[in-house]
Amino acid sequence: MSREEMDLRAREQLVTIARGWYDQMRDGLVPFIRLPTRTKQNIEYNDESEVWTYGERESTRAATSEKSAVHLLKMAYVIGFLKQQLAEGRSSTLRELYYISEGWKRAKFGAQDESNRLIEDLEILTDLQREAFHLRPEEDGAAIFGPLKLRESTQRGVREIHCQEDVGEAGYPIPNNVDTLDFIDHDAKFVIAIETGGMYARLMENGFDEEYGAILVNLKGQPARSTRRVLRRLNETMDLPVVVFTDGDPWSYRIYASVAYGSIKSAHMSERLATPQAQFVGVQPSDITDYNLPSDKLTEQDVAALKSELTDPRFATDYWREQINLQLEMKLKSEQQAFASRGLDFVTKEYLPTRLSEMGII
Amino acid sequence: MSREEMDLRAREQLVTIARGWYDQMRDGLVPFIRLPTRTKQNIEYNDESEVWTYGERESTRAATSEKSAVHLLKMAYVIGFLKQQLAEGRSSTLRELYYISEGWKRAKFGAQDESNRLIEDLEILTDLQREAFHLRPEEDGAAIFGPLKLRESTQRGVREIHCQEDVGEAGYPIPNNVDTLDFIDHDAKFVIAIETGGMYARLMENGFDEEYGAILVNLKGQPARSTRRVLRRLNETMDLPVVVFTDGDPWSYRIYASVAYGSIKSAHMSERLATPQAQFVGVQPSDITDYNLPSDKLTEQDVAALKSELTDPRFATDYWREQINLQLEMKLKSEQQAFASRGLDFVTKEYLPTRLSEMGII
Amino acid sequence: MVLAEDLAKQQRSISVAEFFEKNKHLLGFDSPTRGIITTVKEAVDNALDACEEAEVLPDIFVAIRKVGTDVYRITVEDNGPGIVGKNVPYVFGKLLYGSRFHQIRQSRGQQGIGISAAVLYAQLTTGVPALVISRTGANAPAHRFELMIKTETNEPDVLVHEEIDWDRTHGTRIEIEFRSTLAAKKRLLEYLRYTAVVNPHARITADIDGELTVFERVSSEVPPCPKAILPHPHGIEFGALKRIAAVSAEPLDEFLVNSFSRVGKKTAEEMIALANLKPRRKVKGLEAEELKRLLAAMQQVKVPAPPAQQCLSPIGEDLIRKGLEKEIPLDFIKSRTRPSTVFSGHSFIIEAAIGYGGKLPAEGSGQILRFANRVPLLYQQGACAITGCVSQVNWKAYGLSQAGLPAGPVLIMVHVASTNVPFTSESKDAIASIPEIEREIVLVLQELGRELKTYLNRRDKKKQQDDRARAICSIIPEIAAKVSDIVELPPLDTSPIEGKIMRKLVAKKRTSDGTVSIDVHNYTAREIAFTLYNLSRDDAADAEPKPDFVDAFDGEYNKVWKCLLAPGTVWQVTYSGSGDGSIDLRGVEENQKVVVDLDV
Amino acid sequence: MVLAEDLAKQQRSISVAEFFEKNKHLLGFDSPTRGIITTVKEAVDNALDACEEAEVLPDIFVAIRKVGTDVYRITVEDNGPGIVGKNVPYVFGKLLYGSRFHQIRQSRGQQGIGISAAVLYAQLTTGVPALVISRTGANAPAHRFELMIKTETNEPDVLVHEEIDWDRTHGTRIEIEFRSTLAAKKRLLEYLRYTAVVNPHARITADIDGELTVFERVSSEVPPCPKAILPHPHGIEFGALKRIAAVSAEPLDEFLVNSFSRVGKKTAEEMIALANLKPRRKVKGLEAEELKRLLAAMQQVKVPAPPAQQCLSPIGEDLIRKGLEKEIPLDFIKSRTRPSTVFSGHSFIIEAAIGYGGKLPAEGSGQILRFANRVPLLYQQGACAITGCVSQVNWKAYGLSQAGLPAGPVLIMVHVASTNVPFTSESKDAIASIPEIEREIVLVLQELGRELKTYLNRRDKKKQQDDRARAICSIIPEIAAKVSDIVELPPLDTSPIEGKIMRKLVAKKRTSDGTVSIDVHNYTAREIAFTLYNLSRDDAADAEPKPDFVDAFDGEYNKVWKCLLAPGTVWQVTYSGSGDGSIDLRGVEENQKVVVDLDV
Repeated sequence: MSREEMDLRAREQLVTIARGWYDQMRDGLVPFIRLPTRTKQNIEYNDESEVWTYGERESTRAATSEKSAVHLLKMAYVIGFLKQQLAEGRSSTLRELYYISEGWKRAKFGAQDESNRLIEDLEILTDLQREAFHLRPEEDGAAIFGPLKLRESTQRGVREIHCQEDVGEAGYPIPNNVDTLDFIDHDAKFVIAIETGGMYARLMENGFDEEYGAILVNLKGQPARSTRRVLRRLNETMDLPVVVFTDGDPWSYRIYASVAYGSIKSAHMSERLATPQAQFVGVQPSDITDYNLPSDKLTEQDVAALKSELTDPRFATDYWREQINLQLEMKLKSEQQAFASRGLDFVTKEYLPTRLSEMGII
Repeated sequence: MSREEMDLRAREQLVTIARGWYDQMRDGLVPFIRLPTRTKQNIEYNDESEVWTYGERESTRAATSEKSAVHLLKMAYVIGFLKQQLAEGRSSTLRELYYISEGWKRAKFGAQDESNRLIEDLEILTDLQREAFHLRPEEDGAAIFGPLKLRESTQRGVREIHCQEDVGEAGYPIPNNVDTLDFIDHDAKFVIAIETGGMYARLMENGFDEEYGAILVNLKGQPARSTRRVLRRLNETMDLPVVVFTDGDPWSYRIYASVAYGSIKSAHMSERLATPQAQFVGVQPSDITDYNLPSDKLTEQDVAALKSELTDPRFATDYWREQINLQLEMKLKSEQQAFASRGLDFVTKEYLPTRLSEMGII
Repeated sequence: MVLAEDLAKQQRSISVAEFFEKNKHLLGFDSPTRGIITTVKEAVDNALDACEEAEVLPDIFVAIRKVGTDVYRITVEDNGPGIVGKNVPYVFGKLLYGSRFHQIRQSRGQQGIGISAAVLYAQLTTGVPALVISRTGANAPAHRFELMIKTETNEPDVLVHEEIDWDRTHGTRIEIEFRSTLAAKKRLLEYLRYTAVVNPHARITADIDGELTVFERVSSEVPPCPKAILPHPHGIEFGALKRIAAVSAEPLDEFLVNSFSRVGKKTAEEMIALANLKPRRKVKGLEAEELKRLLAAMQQVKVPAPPAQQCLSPIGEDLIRKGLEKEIPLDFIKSRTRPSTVFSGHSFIIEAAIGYGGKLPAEGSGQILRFANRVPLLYQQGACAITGCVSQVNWKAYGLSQAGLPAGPVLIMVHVASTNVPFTSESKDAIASIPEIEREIVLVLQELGRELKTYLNRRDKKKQQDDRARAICSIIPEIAAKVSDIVELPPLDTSPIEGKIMRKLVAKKRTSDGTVSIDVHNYTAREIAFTLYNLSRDDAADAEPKPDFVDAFDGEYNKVWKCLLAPGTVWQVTYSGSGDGSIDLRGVEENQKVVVDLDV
Repeated sequence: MVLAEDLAKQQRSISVAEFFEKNKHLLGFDSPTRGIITTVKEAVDNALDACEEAEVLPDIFVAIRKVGTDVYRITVEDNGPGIVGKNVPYVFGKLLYGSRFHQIRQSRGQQGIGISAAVLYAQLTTGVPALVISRTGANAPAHRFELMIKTETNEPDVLVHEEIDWDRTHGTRIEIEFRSTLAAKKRLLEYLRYTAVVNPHARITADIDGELTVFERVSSEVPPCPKAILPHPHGIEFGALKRIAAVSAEPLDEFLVNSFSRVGKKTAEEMIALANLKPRRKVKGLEAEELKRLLAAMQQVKVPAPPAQQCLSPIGEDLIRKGLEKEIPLDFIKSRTRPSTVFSGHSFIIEAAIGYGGKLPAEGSGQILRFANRVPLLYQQGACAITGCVSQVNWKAYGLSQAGLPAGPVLIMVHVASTNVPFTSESKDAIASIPEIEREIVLVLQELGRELKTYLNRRDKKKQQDDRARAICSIIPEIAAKVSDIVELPPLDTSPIEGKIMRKLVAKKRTSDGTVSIDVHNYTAREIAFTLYNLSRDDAADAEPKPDFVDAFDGEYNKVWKCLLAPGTVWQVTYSGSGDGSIDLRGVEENQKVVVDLDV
């Protein structure tokens, strides 16, 4: 689909919502919307797409109280604004949208959380990503380094970039809107997504990408949607296996889960954002003892997060139950850079080769 | 200086510290080091370099208590490790260094704060940046977009990159070690460093860089050292004026101050990192009322931070005193994206052109 | 070892007056500041008790005047029945002398200590004798005494006794002078204000160093004076039973009926049978073992509770409300008087009230007013069982926030009326933790909590209805406007929605471009007559239709239209103006109308 | 209005016994649980007081035995002087009867209420009379009484009085039976333990329902019995002065000297002159105005404080320490007895102690032990002035953390000894807020705080010296090794640094590759003789030089070398071994030596 076609479709979808309300009111009905309930209890595994998406539970929001009515009013204003932005070929950030509402009187947002959430509702209602409405996130994109050649259609024209040869040491930064990206060619065997910049630099310095044909993706913590979208597309369209390498603590497992299964907050986008085939490399709780890694005690918050993961459908596998229970017993966590205690080369010469060949990746 | 020469110099400087201790001990003295006191009270304006650097106050750390002795022991171990790393042409992150100390028995670090601080001490003692020791920060570099051509000597060879033509919409990401960068050419009139990614994207989308010959630098919050070094070098070697555009709150003024005057934590590096000629664009407290911007109430922490800035030598000018006192009176703060409340083009068509021509930049 | 003999020589009896002189803090005379409040309290308590016994409406005058450095003269005068001349010295000059100690009934004072203690404190600090004037009726002369207490013997010491003329036909006046300060003036006024709250039939006039304050009565009905009752069989302890048995000449069956409350012939027979005793045995002759059996039987047999309505004098729900409302403006108030019940054989009744809103502070802990036998308790709030109970109730369940005590604009008043109020100390500041009493307090507070919850819910429901009306009548039209614009279709009329949902008479005022229009839709199924009031700065000279009536004052115009509107139809008026002010529909029931001002 | 006559008929005197029977909670009999502790406390207090007066070492036996459902018999027996037969009924069967009320001196009991109240409580709940046996000496028979109290008159009721044989030559035994529970057994034992702490000369044996606990005495010295003194001129109130003046036959000058403490001829003259009175006037004849002038003069003239050493009996710093140490293991303890001072004419002395470390819990609030006239206070800690003072002191300044009360492993004991301890209520649980007393308590706590701070500092300084020694002797050699390696120069000998800095005898033990070596450097300027002890699992058979002495036990070897070491020289021993165990240098002053174990 061309950029123009995409914009047209987004515009149509938005107007359809408004048209629904128009019809409701014309028929003497109080206008309303229906949305899936967005809680952990209402996400389900979709066998077909192999990702977790919202289940059947829905809630209805009708304009029968001042609060709900104002919510619909705000949505109407947002739809009006987005329709115009699409028509003019402009875009804006979520934060700008929040400030733009300043002039909307009663439809003005009270806080950015509210406008962000409303945009998510629109994504669900239209089955489109917010990028399709020309809304940019503030979130920082991640970086790619490796034997991959891609094409980015920018506002200033089309750029072809090779992610080893045409970039500096910081790699190729993933733009906010990845619908403008096309992968042209690659010479890789797999993609390794890495939680920290330090480990990303270690792999680059040690020439891990060249030695094993790896595309390195620096997640920079919890990955932005654009990064997750890139990972999925590398997996789907380039047929490359994706592995995820994080710290060994509950928060990092959530990074993996959001790459592989999608997040609860954006379960409506899971089919676009999640990479079900993504595999977890480590740090595994068992690695902490196996490799005698320097570790820290779990905090109370850590323990609570692990316990919450035990009830999270995305971690309902034997592997994760075993690892999480093991960690709860040990009461320890380790970071990925803790491998440095065994020498700077250990992670690239020993740990990753062993682990990746166990996993059948190399 | 070539990379090899730089490494040699770093190694010599490090060994000189160790040699000092050797001589002290050989002469029957308890080994010690002398360092400037690193507090707000001990930073001074250097008329010559026009930046704030540490003053005369020094403190001596002698190995007469277990704590101090262990500190020197750790420093000796770090020097030994860095000497070897330089010899082998390797590098590592600060976090890795922390984990490497795992095997150093009594010289093992208790927390990463401690090793970070020790590296800063070594920077002061050697008058070199930690990048010279081949130490990488975890910090994320910022991004550049604009009419600038540069050369980066990477591990994989030399890359020449034009920051408009050869990069995607996310721009050129600044690497951790900017000593490997050379600026080749530019077609710019000034550099504008921007606090938030949203505003950076706004300027790019609105073609501000092309219209006004601006190099856009996305600071991504408090700027990393590498970003500050790039700004200084753009100012110094390319002779480009630098302006800083942030939110209108005390924390953002500190971003400006660290670009223009250096930070208290790294005052020893001010002469390399600070850009004394950098000017503050806004959001100025007076802009909040002048442009009737959407604003938030100052929190208690905000007020305390503003009051602390009134006693900070880096803000001891009439301009800042006036603006800060004004803000304390108004009790309000605004973000740079708040200009969106006046339309998406307002900032590039009205605010910046007016403000920059007032400042004599355009 | 002859030491015991030496020691024996020193052993002697101690007079009560000596005891309390040395332990004056036990009676609330621990500081000069506090002494003044304690004295006023004791005198006013006595005055109220006396008036109650005489069934007169109390008219009490309290004066405090500085008479020297740190020396104050305290005067309390009442219009009670007076005290007969020969008893005056004992009432004021002997501790542990009184009429109410042995009576089982509610009264303020009881021990016969309070006012004599004030006299004792006066003679200790200034040496000035107490002045007492009392007159028992128009036909009797007034007696004037100057008196003190002989501490060693706890006997009165009358310095002057004379008959004098007095302008009161009956009543008592006491003047006491002691070392004190007026630092607690605010607290003193508080004491008097709260005394007025729980004695709504009393007028209290206070002249504090020249400053006059009057607490007027809100009821002209004298509360019935509680009458003494016999002890209850469930509340007697072994020692007491043994004592009254020893002085009885009666046989067992008569003894039980005549010596106890609520014991009739059948009940007595049941008790005697259960104790396995003979009914006609003289109780005097019973062995200790037999008495113990009798006591056990007395406590086992079911007996109705003591006749509390006779021995207790609760304030009553109505008067509590009036008393509180007079002194404290409130949005909501409920009061409750619980049925009487018993602890250790003492009857008691808990009364309580809860107030909300008004001028009570919106933040911080609620206010707690504690009373015992119609006397306010001012000190030691933290140590009092009432406070404990208030904290114990889960106020969150009743819509209040809570941090120990309930928080917000709430006032809680608790009154414990009993034949024997269990204080934690003789200074009568706090009520001791008695499970039976605590249970009753918690129950009454929970009852009031539910009432408060109902009120708060109703308030919230009203808010909710308003909320719905705003959504339907004001916001949906805006949504419709925006949506029509987006879908590029003709504007929508949302009045069918209004009608369907509201089914009421809906008045809407809206102003645009200098034109004010007021629509009234009749969405009900019947014809409705209404009057529309529109108060604003607009004179509406060009109104169409013209108002039926216009009233102008202070630059404002009150415009009135009367109309009869058929079901399903609309009435409208428009005029030029700014659209400020307000609209109101009259003549229509509250739940039949919705008024929405779209200009707000 | 004839009502006053009716009322007058009901007015009558109330007996003290009736008053306290009705108000038993005032005396600490508010619950069956508490009654048992109150009774034991009153009886033990009396026993200790009596022994003190008789100057015998107290040997007190306390027994509590269950005799029926909820009924306990409490027995307390002492070896005191006994009570003469004719006084026994009054001491135990009449409230407000005693020898100590009118005396100005420190004693535990004072009011003559406590034990009689227990008898009253017993007869009220069980009707069982109290049993008292008392004997005043070997030549006197023992008297045995069964007695009760006539409540209406507060007079004893003797049911049985007989002379019996008793194995004690002198002493008193009381048995009381009442309804109670043993729920507070722990508290009871606490009471007895703390009683033992502040009465280190007493032995207390407790048999609580068959379980025996003995608190042994730590001192065999009977504390001197406090002697009664005359009132102090600064502490008398007007009422009291008037009273004693009224019964005096003396002229003013003699009256002042003979009726007051610390008033001599010259002082009396000064007072009389200041009051502008004639010295030889009979005081009996003085007018109230004149007496007031006299009182003002008495309070204006400087007079030494009352002779507290005579009327008070502080425990003493030494015995407080011993008493506490016996019951509670501590690392540090300091005690202080303040000079005596005065409030409202009553002498008092504050004693206090602070303890630190030992087995005190490291977390949470410190422990507070409160005492008044050698009696532990168990209830109402929060309401007590002592607690208030402890919270008021800024403990952070003395190195403790604090959240209201000081926190950490700290114990604070405060003893208030006075001729008149001001309790907040007659149940004697808490001391009232008297500014003079609070000031003294704060002062003594600050004094002890400074002592604690000195201790903590010293402990810290010792730590600092050890710290320095480790830095010099252990870490600098490591730095030297690493640095030599970096700069690629020959290894450094750091012993010159050691010598220069330490200037002491330095012993170092170091083990590598199975060889243990111990060096002793004499860095001082003179020859030193020392003995080196090395205790470890190594037998050191191949030691060079051989030990002068080896002692083997339980698989450990204590090896001893003696040596004389010239200044600036080194002595070394090596042997094969694992290097565990410890080394020590003896025969050298603490500040002249440093011992470093590099294997730790």
